[in-house]
Amino acid sequence: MRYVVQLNDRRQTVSIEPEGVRYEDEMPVHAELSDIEGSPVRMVKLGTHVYRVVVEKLQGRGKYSLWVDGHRFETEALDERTRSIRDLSAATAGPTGPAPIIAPMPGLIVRVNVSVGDRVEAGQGIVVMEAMKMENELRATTGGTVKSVEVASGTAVEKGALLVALE
Amino acid sequence: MRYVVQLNDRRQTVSIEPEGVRYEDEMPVHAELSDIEGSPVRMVKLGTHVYRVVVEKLQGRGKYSLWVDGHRFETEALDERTRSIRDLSAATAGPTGPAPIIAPMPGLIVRVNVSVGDRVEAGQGIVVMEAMKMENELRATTGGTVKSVEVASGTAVEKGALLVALE
Amino acid sequence: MFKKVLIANRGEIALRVIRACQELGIKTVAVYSEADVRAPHVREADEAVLIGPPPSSESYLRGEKIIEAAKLTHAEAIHPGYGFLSEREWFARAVRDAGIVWIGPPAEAIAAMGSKTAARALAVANGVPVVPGTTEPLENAKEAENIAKKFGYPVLLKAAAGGGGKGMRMVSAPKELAGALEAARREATSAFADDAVYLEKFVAQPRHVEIQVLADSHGTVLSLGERECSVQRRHQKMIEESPSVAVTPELRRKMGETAVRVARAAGYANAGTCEFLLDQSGEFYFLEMNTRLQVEHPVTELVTGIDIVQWQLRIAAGEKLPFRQEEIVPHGWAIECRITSEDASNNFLPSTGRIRHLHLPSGPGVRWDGGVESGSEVGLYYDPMLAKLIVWGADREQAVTRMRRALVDLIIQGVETSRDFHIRVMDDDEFRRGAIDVQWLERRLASILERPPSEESVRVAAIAGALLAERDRGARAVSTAGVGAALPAGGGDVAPDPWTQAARIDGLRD
Amino acid sequence: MFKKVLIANRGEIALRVIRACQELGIKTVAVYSEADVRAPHVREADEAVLIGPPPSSESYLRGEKIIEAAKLTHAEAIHPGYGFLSEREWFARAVRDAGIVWIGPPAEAIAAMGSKTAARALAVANGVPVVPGTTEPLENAKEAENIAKKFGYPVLLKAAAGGGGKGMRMVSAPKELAGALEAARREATSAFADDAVYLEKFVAQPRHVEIQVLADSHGTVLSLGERECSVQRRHQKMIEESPSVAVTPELRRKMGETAVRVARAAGYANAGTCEFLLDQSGEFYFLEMNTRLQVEHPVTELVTGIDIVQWQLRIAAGEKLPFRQEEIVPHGWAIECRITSEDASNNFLPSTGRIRHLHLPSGPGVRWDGGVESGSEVGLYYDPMLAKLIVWGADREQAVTRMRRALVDLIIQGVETSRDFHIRVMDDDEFRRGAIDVQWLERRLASILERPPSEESVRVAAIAGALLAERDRGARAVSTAGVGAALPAGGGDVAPDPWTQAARIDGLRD
Repeated sequence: MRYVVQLNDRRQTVSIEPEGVRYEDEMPVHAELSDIEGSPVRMVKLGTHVYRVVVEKLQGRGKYSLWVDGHRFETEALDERTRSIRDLSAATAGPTGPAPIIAPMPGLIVRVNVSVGDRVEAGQGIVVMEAMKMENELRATTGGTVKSVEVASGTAVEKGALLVALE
Repeated sequence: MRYVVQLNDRRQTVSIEPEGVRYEDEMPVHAELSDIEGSPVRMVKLGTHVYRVVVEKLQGRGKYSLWVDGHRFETEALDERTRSIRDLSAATAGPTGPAPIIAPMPGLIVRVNVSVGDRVEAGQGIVVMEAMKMENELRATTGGTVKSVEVASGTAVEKGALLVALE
Repeated sequence: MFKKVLIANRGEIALRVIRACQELGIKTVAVYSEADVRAPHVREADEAVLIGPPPSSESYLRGEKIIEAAKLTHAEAIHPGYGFLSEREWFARAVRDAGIVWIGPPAEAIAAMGSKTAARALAVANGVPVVPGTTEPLENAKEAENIAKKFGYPVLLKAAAGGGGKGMRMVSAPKELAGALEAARREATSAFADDAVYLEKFVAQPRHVEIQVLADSHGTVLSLGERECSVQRRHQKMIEESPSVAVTPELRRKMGETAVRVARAAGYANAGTCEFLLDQSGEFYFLEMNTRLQVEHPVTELVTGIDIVQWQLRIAAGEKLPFRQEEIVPHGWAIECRITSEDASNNFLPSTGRIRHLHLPSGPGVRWDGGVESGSEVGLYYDPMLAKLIVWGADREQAVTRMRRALVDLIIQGVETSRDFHIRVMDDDEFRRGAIDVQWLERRLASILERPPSEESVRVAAIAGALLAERDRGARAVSTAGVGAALPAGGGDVAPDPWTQAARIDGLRD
Repeated sequence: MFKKVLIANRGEIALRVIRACQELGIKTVAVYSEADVRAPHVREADEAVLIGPPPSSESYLRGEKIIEAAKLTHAEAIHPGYGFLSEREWFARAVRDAGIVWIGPPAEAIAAMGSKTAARALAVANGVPVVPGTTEPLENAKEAENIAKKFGYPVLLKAAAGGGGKGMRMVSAPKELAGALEAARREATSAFADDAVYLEKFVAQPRHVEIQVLADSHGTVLSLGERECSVQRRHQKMIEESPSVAVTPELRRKMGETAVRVARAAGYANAGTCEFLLDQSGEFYFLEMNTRLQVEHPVTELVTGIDIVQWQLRIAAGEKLPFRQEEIVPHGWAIECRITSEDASNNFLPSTGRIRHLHLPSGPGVRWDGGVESGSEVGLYYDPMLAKLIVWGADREQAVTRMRRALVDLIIQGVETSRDFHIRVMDDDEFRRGAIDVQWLERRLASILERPPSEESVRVAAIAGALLAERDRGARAVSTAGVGAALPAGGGDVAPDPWTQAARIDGLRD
């Protein structure tokens, strides 16, 4: 089976073949994957080489958070066919528009720096919220125009709440 | 509910009453028992006093291994009525005879020190077995007469195997 | 020595104090909020008293409830830890008035040093160099602007009662001053119930170097040497070490003597810390004295061999310090990383949740002072510091490589943590050279966070992802026979194919 | 320094060496048997090679397979750990002949010291005091009886290649001699593939005190001070410490010089240990030299600050020891408890199974050198030592109370362990006074094991049992409202009844 593996912003191919596991166009290598009961640690053995990989299964087929040598990889491993179908549907779905500002944790809104209709840049501070006794500035990840402001200073919000929508 | 709790070779009574938990004839005390997810540690709180108890559930109703301050208690907590029934049936069952010598671990028999018909004393070394590269002497826990010898030098045995029966 | 001590704190520092008491044969009383019913510090104590709802203003900051709990349990002394009520003069006084021993400096010394403005004035009066700044809290933005103009920008706003960067703001231009003052006041009020803020000249690229002081009630005041705490983000210390690469034995002696002079002037007893800025030319300026145990006290313990918390208890019980100043020399090197529930890759936003898995690092030279365990709930009510990972090495290089090894060993799942960030810092060339100052992390943060993984790590992650996906498809029995020399040649024993074996074991377990 | 090192061992010592390599930037190669496919030492290495079936005679003792694995992976050096092949002259020689560096003494020094009889002869020739005994292996029982008659009973039979009490027998009377010789031979053959046994006079109530030696290949030989290893059962060390209560600075100097003299006479390099008996009058007798790393090396590391394993690697790579003898003085006190899968309450029978839960002790002064983790399978193929728990304290009392605290913190479920036994030893008055000798534990064992729990512990266990049974009956909602002052008076906030709350949380989880 040939997999296309999305790792953060990179994409690599891995083929699991009778002769071993082939990464990109390398030679196939003998591979083992083994678990420790009750632990998120997996041992990946490639030839004689051993790697300690910490695994967290995420929602969704082939999705994992993986840690290798202290680096975190948000990973989606799909077989080639499924990957192609996904890519096609993503391409035809068109752009999804600028990302809204979402509460990353429960907390209290201290200040909203924008009003409806304001033009914002990626990286600009939009909302200040307090959690764990510290003020945290939430920034826009994409540019856009403020479509709606859902909270005001003093609003208590849950994790995941929509704070400011952009368009 | 009133419990008779067998702890190693002791027996204590504990009543769980609306006013609290009563140990023997003490005054009732406010009690809490709480868990940590995924851990065998339980917190027992009696009044303001806090105790860390490590719990292992054993086969059988009310049976636990408990560790308090590094002491292990083989515990059987039964309500008074069940305890009485058990005690009665144990009393009428009569003596069960001397305990046989059982392999406490898998290993290799090095030597058997007795033959059928020999008289043995409690504490006497009966069988020597090798495990983890060490010779371990298995002793009789009660006196008796050797009824059968099931193994010989060189026999490989599993954990729990009958080695020597006494009568 | 005391028979029973109440610990007016939670988390790792409550456990740290409980362990010190256990080792001295002292019974302990924990206090806890409703959010901490199952917290480790409650379970590890001998007694525990519920003091209120989760918000600290209704529990850990309720001094009168804590004193009641001490009376109820007949505790003879109270250890405040750090944060919460540890530097509140009124609480130290109330404890004393209740006939309970305060494990900390006298209320008078807290009063003298607890406010930064008062501490500065006392330092100046005793010939200790300070950074130019106001000695009185600011009245309003107008006054602040006048003073800032005199010192020249940038200037720093600081909460008088502050600590840990809360209520602190750097201001580069006059137009930012009013807003920053307001924000600092708000944070100061929320964190310390005290909105006094003062202003000082901003020293360029200084190191934050502090001196640990230990004083008994018989007139002995000792310096336990310095800690370098320059690795800070938004004025929050992230990584501390002892000794400092920038401190020579001669400078250590001078700074130590200065700190001892400050402590003596304040009538100090017990453990305390004098914070200094050390500039690039080796000049140092007294900032403030923290009249309590510091978060980062373990690095000093590891290089001096002196258990500061046990000595806090002994000093409060009236014992004399048996050490001579000249005996106290740093031995080896210690580094501490604060493991917080913050997502470094996402602007260090706090993360909450249940810790599903915790694997502690171990082995030579590794110390874990933790406040959580598998199953712990990390909420929003309290500080996001989960634990401190501290290592000792014979020299700084050994300590750094050991810290990296221990960080890789550490696994925390269920909340985002600062672990990966700390690994990247240990890999950073400038950090490894010790070329740090208090602005270093802010300057370097982006390049640290963006440091790409090695191609080998990418390859392993890709293959691991594919193998996991393959297994999750149920293709458990696929055998990928070895190609190349995966097994040693020679020797007639053919082992079962390891992949098959692993798959079989998995099958049995599911 | 080496780029890659192969570790010819398993368990905690393999992990210990891997960690040292990681901290020095050296890549590691593990070898493993089929029983260790998922063992931590395999996973933590950079490479791993399967060398055979579970029995050590078919895997960890197969020197030629290990050398092949080193060649396959291009490892430049082999660290043998302790046990297994660590003191096999032929293996050290075969490694060298294969062009691979041996991280240990030269094969010639192993030959000179590896056999106890040869070591004794060399010691005698160099004026080092020894216990009267044979210098050649015993031919037969008859010869043994003649020699024993000359020395007087009791006498001791010892495997020439031995260590750790394997192949050792104390004999009190002539009639036991033949059987004991046979048993010692059998154990020696099984453990070391060498049936040579010798005989010596038995010294009454001596302490086992050993000197750690470190020698480089440039002529520097240093003593790192003593370890007291008197707490033994059946000649197996259970608890070790450094320094020893019985060793004065003057005696330390004398024993250290003696050990250095022995090492020099043997042309020694790398880490080694000279074992001595120290009698009640302060006389010491050289027993043997262990030409390898010892299990108990961490206690020396903690009091000297010298990382012995890192120095083994550095010495093998040709580095010079930078220390001067007079600088090496013990700082504080360190104790080690060997945590084994043995059931102390049942004659220390080995216990096997899967470790279902492992909670590591942590906090100040605690070091865990482990070889297992939650999920590990403990089998019968190898030594029952699971891990070593080591603590450091400023003095012996602090170390003992800290060890007790750490032992109580430690939880291992799934196999029986020696943990509870160690707690009882820490509670023992004689141990606390340091009134120990090599027979101490055998004399004291029964009273240690039979020490009853406190009435408070019995009460808590009884109540815990009843509460657990009540909960298991499904009576989850029973509220046992507080009687007496379970909650602090004062304060208007009424918390939910904690029992109800705990029960509710339980209910949600099930």
